[in-house]
Amino acid sequence: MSKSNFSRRGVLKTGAIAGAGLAVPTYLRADGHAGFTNAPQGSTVKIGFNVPQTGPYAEEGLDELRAQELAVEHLNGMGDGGMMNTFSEKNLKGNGILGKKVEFVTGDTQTKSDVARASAQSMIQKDECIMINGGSSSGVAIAVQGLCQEAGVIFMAGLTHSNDTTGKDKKANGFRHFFNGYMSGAALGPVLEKEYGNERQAYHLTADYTWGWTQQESIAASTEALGWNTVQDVRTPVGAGDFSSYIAPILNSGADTLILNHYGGDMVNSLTQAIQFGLRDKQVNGKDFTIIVPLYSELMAAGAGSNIQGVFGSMNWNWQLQDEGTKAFVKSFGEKYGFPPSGAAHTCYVQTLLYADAVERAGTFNPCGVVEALEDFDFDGMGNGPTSYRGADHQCFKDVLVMKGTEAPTNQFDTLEIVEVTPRAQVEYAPDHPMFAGGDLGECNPGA
Amino acid sequence: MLGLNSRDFKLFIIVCIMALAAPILLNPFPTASAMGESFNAGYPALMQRFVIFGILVIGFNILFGLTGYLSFGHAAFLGVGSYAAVWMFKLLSYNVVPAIILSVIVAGLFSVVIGYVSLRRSGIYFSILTLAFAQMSYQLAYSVFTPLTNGETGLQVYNDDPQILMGENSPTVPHFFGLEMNAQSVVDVAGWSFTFQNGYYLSAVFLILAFYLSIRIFRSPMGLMLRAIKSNQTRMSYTGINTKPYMLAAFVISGMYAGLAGGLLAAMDPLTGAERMFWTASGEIVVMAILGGVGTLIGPVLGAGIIKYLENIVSKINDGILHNWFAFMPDWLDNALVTIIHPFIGKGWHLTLGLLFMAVVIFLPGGLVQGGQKLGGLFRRKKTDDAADGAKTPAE
Amino acid sequence: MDAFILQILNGLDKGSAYALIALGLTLIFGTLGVVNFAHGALFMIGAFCAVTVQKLLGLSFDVIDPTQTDFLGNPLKVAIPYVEAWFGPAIGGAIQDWSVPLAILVVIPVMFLVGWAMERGLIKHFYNRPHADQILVTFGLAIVIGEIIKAFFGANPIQTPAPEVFIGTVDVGAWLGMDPGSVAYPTWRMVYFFFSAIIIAAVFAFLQFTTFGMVVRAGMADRETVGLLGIDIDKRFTLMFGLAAAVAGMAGVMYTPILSPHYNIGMDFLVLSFVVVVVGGMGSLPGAVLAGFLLGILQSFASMNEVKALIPGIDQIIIYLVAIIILLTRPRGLMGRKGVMED
Amino acid sequence: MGILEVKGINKRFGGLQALGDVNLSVAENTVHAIIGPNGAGKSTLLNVLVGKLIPDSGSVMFDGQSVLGRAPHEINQMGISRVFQTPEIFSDLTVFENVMIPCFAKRDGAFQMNAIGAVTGHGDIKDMAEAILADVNMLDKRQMTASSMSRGDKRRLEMAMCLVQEPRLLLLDEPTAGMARADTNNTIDLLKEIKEKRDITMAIIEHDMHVVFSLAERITVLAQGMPLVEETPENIKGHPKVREAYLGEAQV
Repeated sequence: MSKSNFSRRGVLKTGAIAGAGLAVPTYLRADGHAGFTNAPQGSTVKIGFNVPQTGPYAEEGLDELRAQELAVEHLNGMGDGGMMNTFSEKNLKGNGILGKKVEFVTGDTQTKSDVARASAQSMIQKDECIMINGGSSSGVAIAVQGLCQEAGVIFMAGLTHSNDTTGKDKKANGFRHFFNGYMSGAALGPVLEKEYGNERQAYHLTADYTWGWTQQESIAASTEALGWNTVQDVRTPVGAGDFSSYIAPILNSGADTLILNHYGGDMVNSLTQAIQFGLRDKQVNGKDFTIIVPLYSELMAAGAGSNIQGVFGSMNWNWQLQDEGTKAFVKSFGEKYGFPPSGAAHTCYVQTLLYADAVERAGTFNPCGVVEALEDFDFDGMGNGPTSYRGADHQCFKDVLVMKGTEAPTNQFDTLEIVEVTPRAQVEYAPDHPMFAGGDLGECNPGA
Repeated sequence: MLGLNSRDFKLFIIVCIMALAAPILLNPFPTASAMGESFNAGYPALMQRFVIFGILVIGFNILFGLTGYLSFGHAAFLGVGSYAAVWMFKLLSYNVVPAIILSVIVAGLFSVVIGYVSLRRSGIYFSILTLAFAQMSYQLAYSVFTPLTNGETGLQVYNDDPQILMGENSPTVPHFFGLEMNAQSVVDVAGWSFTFQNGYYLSAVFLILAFYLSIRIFRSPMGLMLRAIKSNQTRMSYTGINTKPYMLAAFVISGMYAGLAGGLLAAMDPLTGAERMFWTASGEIVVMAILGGVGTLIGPVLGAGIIKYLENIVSKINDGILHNWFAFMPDWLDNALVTIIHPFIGKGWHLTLGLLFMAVVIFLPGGLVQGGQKLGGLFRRKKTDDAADGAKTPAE
Repeated sequence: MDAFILQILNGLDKGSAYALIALGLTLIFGTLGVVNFAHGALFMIGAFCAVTVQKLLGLSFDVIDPTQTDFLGNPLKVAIPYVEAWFGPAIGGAIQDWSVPLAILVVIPVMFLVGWAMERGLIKHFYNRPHADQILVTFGLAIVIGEIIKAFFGANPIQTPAPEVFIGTVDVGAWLGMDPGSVAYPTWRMVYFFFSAIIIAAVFAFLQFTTFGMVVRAGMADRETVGLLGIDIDKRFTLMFGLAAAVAGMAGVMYTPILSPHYNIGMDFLVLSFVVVVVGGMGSLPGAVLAGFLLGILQSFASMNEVKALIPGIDQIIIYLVAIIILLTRPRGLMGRKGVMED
Repeated sequence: MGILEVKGINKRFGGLQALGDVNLSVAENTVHAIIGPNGAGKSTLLNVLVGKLIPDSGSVMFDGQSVLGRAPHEINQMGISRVFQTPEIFSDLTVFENVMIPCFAKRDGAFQMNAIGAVTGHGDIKDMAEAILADVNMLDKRQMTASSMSRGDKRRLEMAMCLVQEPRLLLLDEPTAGMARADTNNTIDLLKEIKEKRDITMAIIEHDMHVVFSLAERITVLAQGMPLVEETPENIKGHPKVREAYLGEAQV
C-alpha cells in the first residue's frame, strides 16, 4: 500500500472510477503533486479559527472569532479594508490570498488541550485548512502548535502569554504575535519604579500552572532588579474561586505590594477579594499597599469592575492607541459590532493579515515558504508601531503597553488607560535567555 | 463460532464490519457537498476517537454495566495510561507497542490500588471515593507533579529526549514497527473520497479485540458472578462466594481497558494533558455508557460515538454553514431557520448535548439500544415466536 | 495567632457556603430520594437573580451628549438609568447600590417557582428511577440551564458588588481583645456568614418546630408509613423542593459580591457540594452542615504557607483526601444512616 | 457433641443485652427449632452463626472448627447455608442462572477467575443445576426471570440454591413468614422431603408453631436473649416456663 502523510484529497481526483458500488481503488502519492499539506485547490483557500467558544474563556474566544471574520472580509475585499490600508506591506489587494478567496471554518477548543487538538485535527484532515489561528491559553497554544508542526500547517497563535510558547516549546511552524511574561515584566519594571520606588516588599499569588510560573518568574526577576524584595510566592489552584485563604496571610506578612499572576476569572475573583480584605486601604512599611496585575485584558477589566481602578498591568495592544493602524481597525471593528475590539481580537486579526501577506510575499502557500517570509520580517502600521518577527524563536517584538485601571471611567469601555508605551528595545531579550532556553525550533515542516 | 453463540457472533460481525468499513460508512455524503462538509465524520482523527472512546466505555461497562458500581473517576485511568505511553515515547522510541503495553500495565496497577480502597464501600460512597481519587490525580498532575506530567502544557516528546531505542532512520512519529500511525491512503470514488489511515486501523483492531473480549467476559462465569453481585450481594456472600476479588477483578479489567484507550490516544497523538483526568471527563464516560445503554454489549460503542460526533461535528457548524444549507429557500425562511437553529450549533452544542441527555433518559431509560430494540420490535412484531428462544439471553 | 484566627474565619465563611448548598442538596435527597445534579444550577440561578436585579435597576435610556465622543468619534450616548431619572441621582444611586440585598426579596419567590416547576415538570417522574438516571437527567438539566444563562449573560464573570456600606473590613481582632487592626475581615463576608447561620438555623427550626416540618421529617424517616396515615406527603415534598431551591438561590445571591457569577459557577460548586453531602452522610441534615464547616476550615488551613511548605499541593487535594479518610473510617460518612444509597 | 456447638455467647447493643450466655447444641441430622417471643434474640443469634455479627464473648464451633471472625462466605464454604425470611435470590437473573451460581461456588470455591470460557461451556455445572431444578420441580421455569415468580416459587428456588451446595447445616429464618396456610404446608412438605432425601441438619427460627411442631426434633426456647429450655416438642408443649414467656404472645 502506498502511503502518504496527511495527503491531499483534491489532487487525487484523477483516476477515480465508480464501479457498481465497488471502485477500483486508485492510490496516488500526494507528495509528487503539491509538496505540502492541504495545498489549496481551485479558487478558494481555507483557514481554521480554533478558539474557545465554551468554557471560561468563551467571551474572549468569541471576540477573537469576530476579529478573524473581519479579517477574512477585508482579505476578500469586503468592508473598509481595516488595517490593510495602514499595513506597511501593500501586497494584499482585497482579492483573497494569491487570488484565492478566503474561506474559514471555526472550532471550539473549550480551553482544553485535547479538545483543541481534536478540533485542529478536524480542520486539517477534514476541512483541509492550510493555517490554524487563535486560542486563548498557553497550554492550548502549545498543544496546537505541536500538532501543526507535525501535520505541516502554519499555526498563528492567538492569546498566549507564557514564555514557553516561543521558549522551550517553540516550533518552526508556529508564530506568536502576542507578547509574553518576560516582556510584561520588562515593561512594567520602570513604571513601577517610577510609581512605587525601589523598596517594595512584593507578595505573589500565582496560578499554579506553567503560565503562572513563567510570569511569576519574569515579574519577580524584573522587580528584584529594581531592588524590590519578593516576600513570598504562593501558588493557588486554578479555578479556586474563593481566594480568601490565600489572601488573608498577606495582611500581616509585611508585604506592601501584591502581584496577582492570575488570568481571567481567577484574576477577577482574586482582585475583588483582595480589595474586600481591605488590602488597598492599608499602610505597610509607611507606604500605601498596592496591587499589580501583570497581564490585563479588557474582559478581565470589565469583569473586575471598579476594583481595578489604579491597578497597573500590561497589555499587548489597546484600542485607545492613536496610531493610524489602530484607528482603522477600531473603526471597522466598532462599526461592525458596536464595541471596541479586545487585545485578543487584535492579535488574531493581525495574525490573519500577517499570514496572508507572508503567503503573498512567498508566492506560495507552502508552510516553508511562509516561515521564510515571516522570519525576521519587519513591518509597521498594525497598531504596535514598528514590529518584527524574530527568526530565532518566532516571537514578535514590538512596543508593550503599561496600563492602569481608569480612576474615573466615563463610559462602559473606559476601563483601562494607557500609562506608557514601553519601547520595544526595552523588552527585547536574547533568544537563549535562561527563561526561554531549552527549546528547539526544529525545521519547518511542509507535511505531505 | 469463536466461542460465541450465534446472536453474539452476529453482533460481533456487525461491529467488525462497522469498525473496518468506518472510513466509508462515516462519509455518506459527497466530500464537496454542503452535507458532506458538515456531517461527514470519516476523517482519521474523529474515527480514532470513536473507536478509542468506544474501548474506554466498553471497559467501563464491564464494571458499571455488570456490577452496578458507578465509578466516577474512570478518566484517571485513561490519563495515567496516556502519560505512561508518552513516557515510553520519550524514553524508548516512537514504537507504539511498548507504549501501549506499559499504559495497560500502569493503569492496571493504578486501578488495583484505587479499586482496593474504593471497593471497601458501595453505592454513592464508592462513587465519591473514585471521584476523589481521580480529582486528586488531576489536581496533582496539573500542578505539583509537573516534572512528571509537564502540567498544563501537557506531556509531549521533545527533540532532546533520550529515546534510547531510536535508530538513525526510525520514524519520528508513533509507529508500529515502522508502520507510521499517521500514514494514510486516500481513495477517490466519484465525488467521494475515503481516507484509510494506519493509526485508525490499529485502534479499530484493538476495538474489535476489546469488544470480543467483553462479549466473552459477559458470557463467562465471571460475568454471571458480576451480574449476580449487582442483583443481590447478600445472597452472593451466603452462597459462599467472595465478592471482593470478583469486584476488584472487574474494576482492574475496566481500568486496563481505560489504560489501553489512554495508550492508544497517545499513540494516535503523542501529547497528553491533565484535563484528560478531570471529573467532567469521567462524567462524560458515564454519560456515554448510559446514553448507549448500560449493561448492553453494543451500547457503549454507540454512546461514545454519539457524544464524540456532537462534540466534533455539531460544534463546528456555524451560521455561515447554515445559510449555505438553506440557500435554496427564500431569504426570510432561510433567516428564520438559521435563527431557530443558531442556539443549538457551534458554541451552543452543549445545549444540544444537555437536551439530548434529558430526552434519552426521560424517554429511553435503557439508552439508545433500547430505542433500537423498540424500533426493531415494531418491524418484527410478527415473528414473536421466533424471539422466545433468544429473548432470555440478557444483555445484548 | 492572628493568621490562625483569619483562617478560621475564612474556613467558617467557606464552610457556610458549602453547608448552605449541601443543606439544600440533602433536603432534596432526604425528602424525595432524588440525587439532584442540578442543585448547583439552582445556586447559579440565584446568583443570576442578583445580576438581573442589578441590570434591571440599571436599565437606562440614552441621552446624546455632543460635547463628548465615543470610541468611534461619534457623539457620546450617555446612559441614564431610569431609577436615577425617576428618583434623582442620590436615591436612584442608593437603590442600585443595594441591588444585591434587594435581590434576596426577588429570589425567594423566583426560586420557589423554579423549584416547583422543576419538581412537577421533571423530578416527579424520576422518583422510582435508578439514581444513575436521576443523576443524568438532572446533569443534563444543569447543562441546559447553564447554556441558557450563557446565551443571556455571556460567559464572562459579572461584577455584582455589595452595597457601599458593606465594603471594607470589620476589626474582628478588636472584638477579641487583640490589637486593633490585627485581624480585619471583610464586612460582606461577615454578613454572609451570619446570613448563612440564620438560614441554617431557620431551616432546622422549621423542620423541628412546625407541624409541616414534623411531617416532612417523618416522611424522611419512613415515607410509606407517613403516606399510609393519609397525609399527602407528595404535596409537602414539592414544597420542600421549592424550599431547597430557595435556600440554594439565597446562597447564590449573597455569594455574588464574593465570587463574580458566571454561567459555570454551579458546576464548580457541584462536585464539591456532593463531596460535602457524602462526607456528612447521605440524607443527614446536621451531617451536611457539619461536613461543610469541617471541610471549609480544613481547606483554609491547608492553604496556609506553612502547611503548603510541608506538603506541597495539599491545598489542592485536601477536600478529597479528607473525604477518602472519612469514608474509609466511617463507612456512611459522619452522620449517615445505614442502607441509604449503598446499592 | 453436636455439629453446631454454641457456648456462652454474649452480645450487647449499646445498653441492650441482645444475647446473654446462650448455649446451644445442634445434633447432626436433626431438625432443631429455635423459638421465642419477639425480641428474644433469635435473629441476633442467627446473625452470629453466619458471621454477620461478632459476639462480645463466647464461641461457635461448627464441626469442631470455630466460625467466629470468619466472613459469611467462608462460613458458607464450611457447609452452612441460610434461607432468609424474604427469599434472597438474584431477582434480575433467570431461574437457571440463579442455581448455576451456587453450583459454581460448590465446584470452584469462593473465587475463581473464569472470565473467558462461556457459562454454557461448563457442562458439569449445567448438569448439576438441571438436577437440582428437577428435584424441586422447577425445570419448566428455568428461563423465567426470578423476580417474576410467585413467592412460593421464590422460596423453593432459594431452597434449591442452598441445597445444591450440599450444606451440612441449613439455617432457616422464618421460612414461612407471611405465607398463606396452603403455602406454609407446601413449604413444610418441601422441607420434610429434603430431610428424607439427604443427610442434613436444619436449624429453624420460626414463629409459627404449626411449622415448628411439624418439623422439629428438638426445640430451644429463647426469651430476652437467654435460652429458657431445650426439649423435645412433646415436652415443650405445656412447659410452664415457656407458657410464661409466651404469655399473651402466641398460642402454644
